[in-house]
Amino acid sequence: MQQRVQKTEREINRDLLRPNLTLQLRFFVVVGVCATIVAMAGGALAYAIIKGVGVYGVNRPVMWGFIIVNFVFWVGISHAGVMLSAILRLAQAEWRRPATRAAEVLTMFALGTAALHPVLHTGRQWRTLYWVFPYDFGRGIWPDIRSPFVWDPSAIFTYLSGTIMFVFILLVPDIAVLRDRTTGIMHKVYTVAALGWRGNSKQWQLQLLAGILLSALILPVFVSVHSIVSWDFAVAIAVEGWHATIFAPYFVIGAVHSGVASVITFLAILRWVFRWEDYIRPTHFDALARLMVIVATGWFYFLVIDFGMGFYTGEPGEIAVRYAQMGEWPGNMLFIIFITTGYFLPIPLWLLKNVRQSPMLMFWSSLFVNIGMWLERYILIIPSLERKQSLTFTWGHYAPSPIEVMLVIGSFALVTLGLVTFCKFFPIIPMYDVKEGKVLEQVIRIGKINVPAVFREE
Amino acid sequence: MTNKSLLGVFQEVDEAVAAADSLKEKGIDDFEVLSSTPYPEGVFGEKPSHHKLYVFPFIGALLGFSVAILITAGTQMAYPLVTGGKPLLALPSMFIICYEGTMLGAILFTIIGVVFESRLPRLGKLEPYDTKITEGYIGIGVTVPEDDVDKISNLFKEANATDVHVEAT
Amino acid sequence: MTNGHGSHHVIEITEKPPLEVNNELFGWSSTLGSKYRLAIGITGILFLLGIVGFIMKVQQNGFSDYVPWAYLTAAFGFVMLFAMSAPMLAIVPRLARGHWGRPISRIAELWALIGILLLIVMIPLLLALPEADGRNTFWFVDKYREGWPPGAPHVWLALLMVGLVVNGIALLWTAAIPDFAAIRDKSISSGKSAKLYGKLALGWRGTKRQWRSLRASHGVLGALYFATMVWSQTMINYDFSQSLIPGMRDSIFPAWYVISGLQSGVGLVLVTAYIARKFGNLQDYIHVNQFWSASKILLALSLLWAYFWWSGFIVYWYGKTETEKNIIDLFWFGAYKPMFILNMLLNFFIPLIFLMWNRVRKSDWGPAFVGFIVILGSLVNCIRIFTAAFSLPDRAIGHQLHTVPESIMKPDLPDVLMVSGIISGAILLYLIAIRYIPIISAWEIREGMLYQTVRYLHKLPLKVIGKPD
Amino acid sequence: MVIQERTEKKYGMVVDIDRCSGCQACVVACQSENNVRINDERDFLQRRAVQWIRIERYWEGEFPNAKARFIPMFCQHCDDAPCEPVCPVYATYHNNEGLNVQVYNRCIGTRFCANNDPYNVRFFNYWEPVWPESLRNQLNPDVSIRSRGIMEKCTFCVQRIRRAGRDAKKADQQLTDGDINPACVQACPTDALVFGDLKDENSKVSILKNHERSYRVLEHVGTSPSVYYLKKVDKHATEEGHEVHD
Repeated sequence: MQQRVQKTEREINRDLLRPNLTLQLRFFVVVGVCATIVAMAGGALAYAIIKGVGVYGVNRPVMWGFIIVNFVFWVGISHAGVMLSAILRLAQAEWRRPATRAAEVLTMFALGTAALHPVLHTGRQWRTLYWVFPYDFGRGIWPDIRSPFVWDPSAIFTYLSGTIMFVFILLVPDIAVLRDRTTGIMHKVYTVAALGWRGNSKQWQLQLLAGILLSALILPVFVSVHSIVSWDFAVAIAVEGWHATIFAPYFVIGAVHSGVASVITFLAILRWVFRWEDYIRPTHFDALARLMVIVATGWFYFLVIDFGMGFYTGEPGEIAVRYAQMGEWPGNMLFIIFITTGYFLPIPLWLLKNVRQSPMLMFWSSLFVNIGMWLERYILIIPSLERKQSLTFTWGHYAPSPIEVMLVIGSFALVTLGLVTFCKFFPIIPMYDVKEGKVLEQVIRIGKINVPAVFREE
Repeated sequence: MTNKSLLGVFQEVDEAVAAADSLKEKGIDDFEVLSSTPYPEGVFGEKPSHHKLYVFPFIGALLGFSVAILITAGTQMAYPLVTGGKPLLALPSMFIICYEGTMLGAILFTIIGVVFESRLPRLGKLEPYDTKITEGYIGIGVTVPEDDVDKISNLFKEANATDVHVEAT
Repeated sequence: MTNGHGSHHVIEITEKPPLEVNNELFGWSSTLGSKYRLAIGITGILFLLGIVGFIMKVQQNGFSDYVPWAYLTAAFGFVMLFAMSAPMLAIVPRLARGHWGRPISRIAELWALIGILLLIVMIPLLLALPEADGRNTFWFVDKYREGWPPGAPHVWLALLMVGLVVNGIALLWTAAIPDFAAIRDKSISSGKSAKLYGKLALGWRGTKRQWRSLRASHGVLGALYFATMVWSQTMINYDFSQSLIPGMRDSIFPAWYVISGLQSGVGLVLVTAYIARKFGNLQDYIHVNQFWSASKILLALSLLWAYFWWSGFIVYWYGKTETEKNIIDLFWFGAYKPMFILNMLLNFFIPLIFLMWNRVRKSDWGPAFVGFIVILGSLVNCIRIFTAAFSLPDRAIGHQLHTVPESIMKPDLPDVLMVSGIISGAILLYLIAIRYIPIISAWEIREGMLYQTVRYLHKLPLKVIGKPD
Repeated sequence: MVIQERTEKKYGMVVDIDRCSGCQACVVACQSENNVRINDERDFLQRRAVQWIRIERYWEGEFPNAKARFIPMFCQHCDDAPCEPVCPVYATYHNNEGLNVQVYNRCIGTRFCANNDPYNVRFFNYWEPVWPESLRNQLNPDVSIRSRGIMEKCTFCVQRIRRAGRDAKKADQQLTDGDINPACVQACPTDALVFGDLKDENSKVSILKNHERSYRVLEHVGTSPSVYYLKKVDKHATEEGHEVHD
């Protein structure tokens, strides 16, 4: 790790708590803008509820549209957090330190937003409660646990609550720092939130242990969540393009692909907005980009197998689906954009060291990846429905309605709103993690050069 | 005779370590170290602390699994309806939900375990405590009989503590 | 404290004068005693018996029909799985810049040599393998264009394998060049071998530029090898298993197969490292740390193995088409049920139950034992999927699988001989190789010693690891 | 447990393609019998028209000797219906008469069943249905009107099955083959549609379903439908357009 910066804990506190302790106009501007967009989306939703889901673009046979695509997209984004913070924590990667909490928080809000989508999408949004919870003993209406749509809520609920608790427990020591720096009402709030943390060595030991243990526990959940989302499609025997056994790992690794990319975007924004050049350093982007190259290539392998299998069978139905995805308008255009932005543009770029180390370029390339991945979900879900089975009489096509587009935009605004608010009230970079990194920093002198080194527990 | 708890606050880690050493020479080896950075255990030569955190996830997993079994089996038996020629008590589906239940239980109880084992939440006063600790100072706390107080606080002073707090326990 | 498991244990790192390292490691093969010769003898005999078995097989039933060659295919797949996947443990740590891989990198790379044996074994299999046209193959023969690509699958499969083997040997060789040079320069190496090693070392002098190009070649060859390995395992799975089953459309099957390969590859390296450490007295070089780090990967792969199987199964269970029901019977819950349960135990439950515990992971016996179990598992695996695929009664090209065999395919004597022959042939080749190529790459150890030391953090001794950019 | 719940009856239908002239009488009959919403131009343009039974028309051959092929398509009431298990709230399930039934009150409109239905015979109410004043009195009192946001589909005119059962009980005599006729069967001028209980061997459907021309649509999907089709008798018929699954 080059360009290390020596800082005292006092300085670290000062830098990382600036957004929390000082009040800036731009915060209110951003919140205002996002809130307005969310409100507009809310209006669109209200209209959909009053008029009926006819206002969406969905039809027969394309019964699922933009909202489900967006749902899958956000669930995918939510897979960044645990991927980074858990796997890197278990792998004792030093460069994880500034990135972990950003990733977890992104998970929290992305997943929360994603969880709304299925409800918006249903025909009778006001009756969805007994879909999830087996509470109706009176009429004996139970969820049918054979349906992937019941597996979904169970997985998402587990993952969401797990992530929230994970974030909170790792936040306690930093809240204690805030507690000691604030006065008045916020002081009271933080005092409660800090649970009376004092920071004796046993508490610290348990704190670190909790990080490891929860990482190990959340990883299997994180894999299961997107697998189950993929089974919403894969078990559907009637849709040729969906019924593929590869879907679960393919979706998961695709989710990691888009998720880590979004974390890169997020970190780049943080670095630029809060002037945290000393904390989010080029070396971090470099490491993330290396990770991305591997993840993306693995994802590409699955993509090839999935599409290859379609041609492998040679069934007319399959071929028709693939043709709709890659051959004919608009599929071909979307597919080209998707494959370029999702893989062939960013990956070669990330093989170049000076691209990896430039936050600006990383910001844009990671943005491209997510454009590509959004389109990927569209290409996987919609054309398969348009060419559903070999009864060609009912083949159709789909175009989104303004309402759906508004809801999609609203979901982005909602996530942004959540992130901004979190950054306002809590340190988005885990301070004690950074401080620990400083404590463990060492240097090994070989001949005339100093090699950066770390204390490593084994 | 009542006990009092002291907290010496040190700016440098080495000072704190020195203070800890001289405490040990005095034969006092159960002192607590307060810091705002997780130092690897044993840096101050403090006693290794023990905990039962590993028990919690297993209890949680067990509970979560049993609850999930109850819900999945219960909802299917309470109102037996055949769907798609799938068996009542469709095991693969039940497995998936039980898996999630198990993991949820394990995570939940791990959190509870962490909070419980580190004796949180501490609702009363934090003292002996010093807000300087979250600025990177190291605090060394001991609980001693009333008449040793001066001796220990001198000891801290010699190790050039910036502050020594004395609190009634 | 990062791993949260008590900080009070011995910190093992290699600290020797570089010259001593060289002497010990390059002289190591001459210290191999009677046990080594015994092993050579046994594996040699078994290998010869294997050849005998092969000849018997050819006598009984030639290459006209592919069914009799099921067990040879299984053995081939098995050896290819573990041997060709093993170098992963040399590649991954290098790419991830982990020092822990240094002592076992050569152990892992040496297994790539087995590719030579595999190429020979592949010839009869390709002779027996039916033409691609008329059935589904991933080569798209005759489906969209007449007779394109020509010679599929045989020619392309062979090319893929040759590419893989060449790549693997190139990886091994480039990584060993500095050691060859050192051996060349050692006065003790008598004239002849000095000439040989001189040739192998390509006049290596250790200039800055040479080292840089060496690093670069590690990166490129490593990545390339990994990609080729994954893809050729995939294609082997398609051409020898999936494409022989009418109507089978299981896209995760090859991916799952690759995973079980990586799994047994890691297991193999762990076992080899354990034997080298215990019987070759290499405790000073191969530490528990190596087993600890590799066992984490093994655990992860075992979990993935089960997960991949499950995500295939759930889709089939839900889909309920005739083919899907039949394939569930064919591979998992029909005649092959006992074998499948055995698989689940060997490849998933036992690794999980053992490697869950850090105390086991932090030992040398634990990971090695699990590694051995996993290798056994992948043998059962290969026999299961290949014999099942070969034993289908209806060869009819169709879109559906209508009937599955009632019983598993029993091996006859030649089969047994061939299976044991190939496996022991692989071991034999390895044993001969370590006679001439140092089993631990001395230069990587020497480099590693620069970056690893022990220091005190106030009162606590800890290992310090240098991370060069 | 599953088995014994299914042993009472198994209603099914046989469609003789050779007799079907594509006259759409069944469509109209179904429309008026089951209070199916009026499909105006907008519904068709939006691909949201609701037709519990539809006549699919496929062209075969090239002009001038092009042939129109008709196949009436409606819910096949499959034994292993893919649409049933994906519903999260048991809004559709298989009853003990072999019917694939839809429970309107439970349905929350996830539309998963429609996606997982290979025949595209499940219809979603995107809008609140409206009837012109003049048609209000034409609505069938035996059939509930489906509000927006829920799925609906062919029920084999379950209201008629129930009524026939009640009448038979009143007159205490056994239901005989031909007592029950869904609207489409009743309306078919060429008797292309035959309805009955597949469980009793002597019923018309049971005899016809074993006819040599008999086949089931998309059988390879593994749904095992209760509706059997009889191939067209046509020496010029080509295999084109028909998928060959063995």
